[in-house]
Amino acid sequence: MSPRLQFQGISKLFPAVRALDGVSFSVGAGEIHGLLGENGAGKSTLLRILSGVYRPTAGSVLIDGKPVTLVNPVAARAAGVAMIHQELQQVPRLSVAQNMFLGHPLTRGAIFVARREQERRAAEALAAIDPSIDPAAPLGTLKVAQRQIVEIARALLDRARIVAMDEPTSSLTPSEFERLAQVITGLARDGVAVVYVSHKLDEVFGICRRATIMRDGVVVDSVDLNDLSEKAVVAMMVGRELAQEQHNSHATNKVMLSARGLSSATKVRNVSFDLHRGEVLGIAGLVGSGRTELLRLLAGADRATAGTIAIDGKAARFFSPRDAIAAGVGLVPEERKREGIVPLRSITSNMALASMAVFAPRGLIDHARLKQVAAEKMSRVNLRPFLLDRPIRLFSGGNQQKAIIGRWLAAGTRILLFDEPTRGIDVGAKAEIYHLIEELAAEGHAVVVVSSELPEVIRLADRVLVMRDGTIAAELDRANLSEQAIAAHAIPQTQTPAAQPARQ
Amino acid sequence: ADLAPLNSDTEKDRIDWSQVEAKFGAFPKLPEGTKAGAVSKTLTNEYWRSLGEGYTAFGAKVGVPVVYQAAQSEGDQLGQLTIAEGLVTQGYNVLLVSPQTDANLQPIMEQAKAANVPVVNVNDAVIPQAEHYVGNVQRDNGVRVAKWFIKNRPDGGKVAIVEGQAGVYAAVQRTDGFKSTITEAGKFEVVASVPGNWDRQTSYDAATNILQQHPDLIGFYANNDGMALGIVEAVKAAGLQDKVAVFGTDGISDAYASIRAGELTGTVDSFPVLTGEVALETALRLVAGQKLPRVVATPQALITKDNADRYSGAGARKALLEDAAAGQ
Amino acid sequence: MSDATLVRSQAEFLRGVSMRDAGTLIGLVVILAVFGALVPGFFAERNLINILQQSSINACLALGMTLVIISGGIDLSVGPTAALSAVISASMMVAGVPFPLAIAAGFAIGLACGLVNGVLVAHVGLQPFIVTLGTLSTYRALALIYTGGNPVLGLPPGFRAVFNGSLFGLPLAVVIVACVAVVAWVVLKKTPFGEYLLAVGGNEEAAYIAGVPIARTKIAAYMISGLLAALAAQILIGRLGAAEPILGNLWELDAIAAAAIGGASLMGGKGSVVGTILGAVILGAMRNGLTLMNVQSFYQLLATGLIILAAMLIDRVTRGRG
Amino acid sequence: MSDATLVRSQAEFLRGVSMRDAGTLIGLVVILAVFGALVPGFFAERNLINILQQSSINACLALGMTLVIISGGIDLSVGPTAALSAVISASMMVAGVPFPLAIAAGFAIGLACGLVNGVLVAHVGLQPFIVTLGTLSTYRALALIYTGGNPVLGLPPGFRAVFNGSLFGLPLAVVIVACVAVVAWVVLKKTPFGEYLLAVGGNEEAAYIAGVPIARTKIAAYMISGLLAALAAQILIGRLGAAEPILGNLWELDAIAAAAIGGASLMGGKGSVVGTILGAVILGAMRNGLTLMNVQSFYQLLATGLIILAAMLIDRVTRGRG
Ligand SMILES: Nc1ncnc2c1ncn2[C@@H]1O[C@H](COP(=O)(O)OP(=O)(O)OP(=O)(O)O)[C@@H](O)[C@H]1O
Ligand SMILES: Nc1ncnc2c1ncn2[C@@H]1O[C@H](COP(=O)(O)OP(=O)(O)OP(=O)(O)O)[C@@H](O)[C@H]1O
Ligand SMILES: [Mg+2]
Ligand SMILES: [Mg+2]
Repeated sequence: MSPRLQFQGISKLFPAVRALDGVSFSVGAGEIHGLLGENGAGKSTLLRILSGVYRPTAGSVLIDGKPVTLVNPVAARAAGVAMIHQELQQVPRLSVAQNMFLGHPLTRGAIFVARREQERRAAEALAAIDPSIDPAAPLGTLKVAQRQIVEIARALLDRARIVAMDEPTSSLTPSEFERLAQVITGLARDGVAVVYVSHKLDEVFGICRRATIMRDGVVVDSVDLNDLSEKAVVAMMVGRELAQEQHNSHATNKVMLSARGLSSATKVRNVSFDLHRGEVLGIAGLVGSGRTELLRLLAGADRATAGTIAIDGKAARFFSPRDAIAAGVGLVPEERKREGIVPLRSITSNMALASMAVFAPRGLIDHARLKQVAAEKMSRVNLRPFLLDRPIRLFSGGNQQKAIIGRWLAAGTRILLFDEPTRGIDVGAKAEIYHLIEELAAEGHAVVVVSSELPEVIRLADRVLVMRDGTIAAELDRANLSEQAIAAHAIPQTQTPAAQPARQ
Repeated sequence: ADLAPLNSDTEKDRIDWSQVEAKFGAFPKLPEGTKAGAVSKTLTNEYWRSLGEGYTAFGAKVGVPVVYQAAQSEGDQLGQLTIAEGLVTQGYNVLLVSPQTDANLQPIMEQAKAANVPVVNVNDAVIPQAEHYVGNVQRDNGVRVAKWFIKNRPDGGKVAIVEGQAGVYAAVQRTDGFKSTITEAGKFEVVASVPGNWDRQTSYDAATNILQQHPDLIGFYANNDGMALGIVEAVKAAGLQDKVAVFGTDGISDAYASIRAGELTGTVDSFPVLTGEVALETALRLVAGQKLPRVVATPQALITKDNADRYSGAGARKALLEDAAAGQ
Repeated sequence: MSDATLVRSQAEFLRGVSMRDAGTLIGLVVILAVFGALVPGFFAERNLINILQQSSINACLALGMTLVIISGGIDLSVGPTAALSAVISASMMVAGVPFPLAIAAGFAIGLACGLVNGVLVAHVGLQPFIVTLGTLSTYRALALIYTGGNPVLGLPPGFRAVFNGSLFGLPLAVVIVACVAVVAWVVLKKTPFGEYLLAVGGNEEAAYIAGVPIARTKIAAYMISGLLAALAAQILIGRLGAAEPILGNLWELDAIAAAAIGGASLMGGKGSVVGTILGAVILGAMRNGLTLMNVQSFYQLLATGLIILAAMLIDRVTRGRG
Repeated sequence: MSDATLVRSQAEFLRGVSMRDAGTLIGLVVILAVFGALVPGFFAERNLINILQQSSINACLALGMTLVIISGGIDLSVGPTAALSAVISASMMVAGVPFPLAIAAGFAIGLACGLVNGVLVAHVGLQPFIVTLGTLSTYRALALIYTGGNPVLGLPPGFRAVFNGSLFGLPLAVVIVACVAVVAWVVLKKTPFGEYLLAVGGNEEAAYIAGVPIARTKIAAYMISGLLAALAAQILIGRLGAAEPILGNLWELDAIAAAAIGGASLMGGKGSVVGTILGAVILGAMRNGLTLMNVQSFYQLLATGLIILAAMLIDRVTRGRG
C-alpha cells in the first residue's frame, strides 16, 4: 500500500537561493512524522509547497500514491491537506470563528453566514485545547498564544487526511503542548498523516516515532527516533556535535537597573526588582501573567502608571523606546513580524535601525563602516544565508531574530530585554544565542530573559522572578531553581476560577 | 514703455467690433503661409467649442489654417501653458489665447514676443500685459440681467446669485455687476450669493435650499447657463416656475432651447461664434501689420423669449450690426 | 418575524452600530446643533428632507467606495463612471429606447467600468490609486467623446417621474439609497462576501492561504462601486433632466470623505455602512447649512475644510486613541 | 574627490538605479520613441529642454510627495500650500520687502502648512488622506481670503530674473529641481532620516520599538513636502510674474501619479527618487508630445489616462510579478 503522503524530488528555487534540493520522503497514514532542521533548512518552504502556497520548481507530491497538483491553497485543501503556518495567518478584525471558517464559511440558505453555527463548531474544535477562548471575540483581542491555538483548531476543523504543523507550539507553554499532543495522537489514531515541525526536540521525541532531518535544503536522513539520542539528532541537524553547555554566572553586585513599584494600565501591578551588571535575570510565568507588558514598560514602549525606573542609580523616565535606548535599554520583542522587522528593508538596515545616528556622525551614513559592523555582528550571530543586502522578509524566522539581536549589539545597548528570545529558533542557533547571552553578560551587560520554556530559563538565568497575575510571586536564586519550583509559584494558589489568568 | 496692466472692461484704447471694417478697411492680404494657433480653457463647455467654430469659420473664409486646442479640464493651468508653449515653438504666426487665469499664460507673452508672434487674449481671464484683447465686458453680463429685473419687476423683491468657481475672474465680475446694479436700484435684496462651481448639480442643490428658505424669491442670476439650467429644474421641482425668473450667461444652445420652451427666463448671450470670428480677424489684421486698438469689444445681448429668434442662427450678425448702429 | 427574532436582530443591529459609529453620530449631532442654532428653519421638516435628498447621491457613491476601501483599494473613477453611464443611458432614452432598458444599459456600463478597474487591480496587480486615476481620465474622455462634450437633453418625463417621485413623504431617491444601505449592511455583516472583503483588506496573505477568492472579491467590490455610481447617475439625471459628460466632477473626494469620516480606514480591512451614511449626511448638512447662512464662497470653502477636520477630531476624541 | 571614490560612488549610484527604476526608464524610452516617431521635431534640443522645464514643477512636488508616500502617508494639499505660499510672498514683494526675505517667508508658509498636516497625522493620529483633504480646502480658502480672490501682480524683475535664468544652457528651474532631486536621493539613501522614513512606512510598530522617532519623521516628511510645494510655487510665480490664489489646482494628482509611476507604493515603505523623476518626465513628455501632435483635448484626456495605465503595465511586465 502506498504511503499517505510522499514527496518526490522536490526542489524549490528562489532568486539567488536554492531553498529545497531534491527532497524525498514519505509519511504513512496514522503516522506523526517529525521534520527537523536548522533555521533556513527549508522546512517551511516544503510545507508551503504541500499547502499550495508555493509551487515546486521540480518534483511532485503524491497523496495515497497519486500525484496531486497543488496550484493554490484551495486545491491543497480539496486534496485533504490542512496546514498550520509558522507565521500566524489571521485577520485581526474578524472573530475567532470567522477566522477559523475563512474561505469556506458555513452558510444559511446559501446566502448568509451561519454565525451561530460557526461559533458552535469553532467552540467544539477549541474545546480540545483551550475552552476559554470565546469564538465570537475579535481575533485581534487575543494574545499570541491564544491565536496560535486558534490556528491549530482551524486545522482540526477541516477533518483533513494530512495535517502539516509548522512550529505550532512556538508560543505555547508545556501544559498547552500536553493538550495539543493528545489532540495530535487522536488524529493519528483516526488515520491522519501528521507532519510536525518544531525546534523543541523534547516535543518531537515525545510524539513522533519517525522524523526527517533536513539541512540546507536537502534531506540528511529519515530516521527512527527510538533508535537515536537527542544528541545524535542534533548532530545530524547541525552537522557537528554541540558541546554540552554549562551555566556560568558573571553577575556582580553593581545595580544597573532598578524598578520600584512599577504598574501599568492593564496588567502589571507593583513590580520591584534590581538588575545587576553581568547578570542574566530570568522571568517566568504563565501566559498572560504580564511578562511582556513588564518588558514593554522597561523598554519605554508603554508608559507606567506608577512606579519608577532607575538606571545606574539615576532616575529615568521613558516616554518612548527612544528614551530607553538612549539610557542603554533595548528590547528584542516577542512578535517578530509585527514589532521586530521592517520586511522590505535589508538585514543591514534592520540591524542599524536603532543606531543610525551612530553610523552617521556627520549627518551622512558611513556605509563602509555600517557594512563592516553589519558583517561583524551578523557573523557573530551566524546569519544564514550571509546576504546582508537582502530584504529581511526573505529570511527564515530564526535568522530574522538573529538580525534583531544584532541590532542591539550594534547599538551598544547595555541592558538587553529578551522576550521569548528563541521562539522559532533551531537548536544550533539556540545554543549560539545562549552562548551569546552569556558572553554579553560576561562583557558587563545586564540581561533580562522572559521565556515560557522552563529549561531555557534554568539554563540561562542567574536568578529567576516568577510572575503571577502581573505581580512578582517569587524570586528564586540558582540554588532553589527547578521547573517544579517555578511552576509552584506561577500557578495561582487559590484554585478558584476567578484567579485563573484572564483569557479574553 | 511698459503697458499699463490691462483692464478689459475700462480700457480707453478700444473699438467696437462693428467699427473695425469702417476704420481699418477691408480685410487685408496676408503673408503667404500664415497659420494661426488658438488655445482655450476647455472644450467641455459649449461656449468654448463655439468660439473655436468661429475661429475655424473665419479661417476657412480667408484661407488660413487654424489649430484649436484646449486644456484637459477647466483649471488645468500648467497643462494650458504647455499647450501654448508648444504652439509658440511650432511657429504659428499668431496666437489666440483664452487663459484659465489672469496669470497662467504670462510666460507665453514673453516667449511670443521673442519669437515676434502677436498674441490676442480672447475673453474671460485677462492677462495684464496683453497687448490685444478681444471680448466682451464681463461685468456687463450681470449688469444687463440686473437691468431686466429693475425694468420688469418694478416692485422689487428678493433675488439670489449662484456664482461660478470661487476666485475666477469672469465669476467675480459677473456677480459684482449684477449685485451692485440691482442693489443700487434700491427695491431689491440679494438674499443669497453662493458658489455653484460651474456645476449643475451643486447649483440645483443650492437653489433648492435658497427657495426653501425664501419661497418669496423673485429671481436667480447664475454665472453661466449650465448652472442656470440646474436652477430651472430646482425651481420647477419647487413648483415656483411662474414666480421665479432665472437668468444665465453665455447663450449656449441648450439655454436658447429652454428659453423657447418657457423655462429659462433669459440669458446674456456673448455670441461666441461671432467673437471667434472677430478675434481671428483682429489677429490676422495684426499679422498684416495693422495697428488696432488694444481692446476690440464684442457684442452681448440679453436674450429672452421675445427676442430669441432674432439673435439665433445666421441672422444674429445682422441683428447685432443693427443694434450697434442704433447704439451709435 | 417572531418577537424573539425581532428583539435579537435589533440587538444585532445595535452591535452593528459600533462605538466608532457612535463617534460619527456625535459629530453629526454637534454639526446639526450648531447649524440649528445659527440658521432659523434649519430643523424644518422640509429642510431636513432636503438635506437627506442632497446627501443621497453622495451616500450612494460612498457606500460603494466603502466596500472598495474595506477591500484595501480606492476608486477615484466614480465620477467619470457615473458620467459615462449617464450619457449613454440618456442618449438611448432620447433615441426612444424604453427607459427601463436604458437604465439597465446604464447599470451595465457602471459594472463594466468597475470590472476594468477590478481586473487591473486584482489580476494585473497594479495599485488601486493609480489604476483608478488612469481610468478617471479614460472614462471621462470616453463620455466627452461620445457626446462631443454636449449635454444630452430631453429625457422622457416618465423616467424623470420615477426618480422624482416620493414614498411615505420621502423623496424616492432617499428611499432608494436607504434600501441600498440596508443591502450593503446585510452584505457586509451577514454574507461570506462581506467577510471576504474584510479579510482581503485586513490581511490579504492570510485570506489567500485560507482560500478566499482574492481576485473575485476585489473585482466584485469595484463592480459594486461602478454599479452604485451608475445608480447615482440615474438619480441625478432624473433630477436635473439632463445628462452631462462632465457630471460627477470631484465626486470621488466627497465619497472618500464620507467613508473616512464614517470610519473607513484607507489601509483597508475596516469600514462601516452606518458610519458612511452618517458621514454623507454630515457633509450634506454642512453644505445645506452653509448655503442657508449665505456664507460667502471663500468662507464656505474654509468651513468645508475645517468641518472635515473637526468631524475627524470629534470622532478621535470620543473614541480615544488607537 | 579622488578617482577611486568617484568610481565607487558611481557604482553606488548605479546600484541606486534599481531594477524597479529600470522598468520606469523603459516606460520613458518607449513613450519617447513613440512620440519621436510620430512628431517631427520632438527630439529637437529646444523641445527636450521644454519637456524638462515643463516637468520641473511636477517633479519638485513629486519628490516631496514621494517622501510622504514612503512614510505611509499622502499629501493632497500641495497645490493650495503652493498657492498660499505664492500669494503671501508675492504680496510681500509687491509691498517692497526684499525678495530673498519674501522667498524665505514663502518657504516658511510651506513648512507651516506641512507642519499642520504632519501634526494632525502624527500626533493626533488622523488618516493622512482625510487630513490633507481637509487642509486642501482650508489652505485654498486662506489663499482666496487673503487676496480677496485677486491675483497678485507686479513681481519685481530681479526676482523673476532669478527663476527665469539659465545655467549651462538649462533653465534654472530645471537645475534647481535637479539639485533638489540629488539632495532627496542623498537624504533617502544616505541619511538616518531616509532609513527612518522607509522604516516608518514599512512597519511603524517595529520602527517604534527600534527607537525611531515616528512622529518627528512623519512631520518632517510633510514639512519637506510643504517646503517643496513652496519652492514649486516660487518657480512658477517667477515664470508667470504673478501669484494667484487658485494656482496649483489638481497638482496633487500629477505628483501622486509621478511618484506611483516611479514605483512608490501608496501602502508606504517603498519609493524611489530616480523613479519619481522619471515618472514626472514621462508625464511631461506625454503632455508635450500630445500637444505637438495637435491631439484634440478629449483625446488628450483619453491618452493621458491610457498612458498612465500603460506606464504601469510596462513596468509590471518588465519587472515581473510581485
Ligand atoms: N519567498 C522567498 N524568497 C526567497 N527566499 C526565500 C523565500 N522564502 C524562503 N526563502 C529562503 O529559503 C530558505 C528556506 O527557508 P524556510 O523558511 O523554509 O526555512 P525553515 O527551515 O522553515 O527555517 P525556520 O526554522 O527558521 O522557520 C531560506 O534560506 C530562506 O531565506
Ligand atoms: N493585543 C492585545 N490586546 C488586548 N489585550 C492584550 C493584548 N496583548 C496583551 N494583552 C493583555 O495583556 C495581558 C498580559 O499579557 P502579556 O503578553 O504581558 O503576558 P505574558 O506573560 O508576556 O504572556 P506571553 O507569554 O503570551 O507573552 C494579557 O492577559 C492580555 O489580556
Ligand atoms: Mg520555518
Ligand atoms: Mg509575552
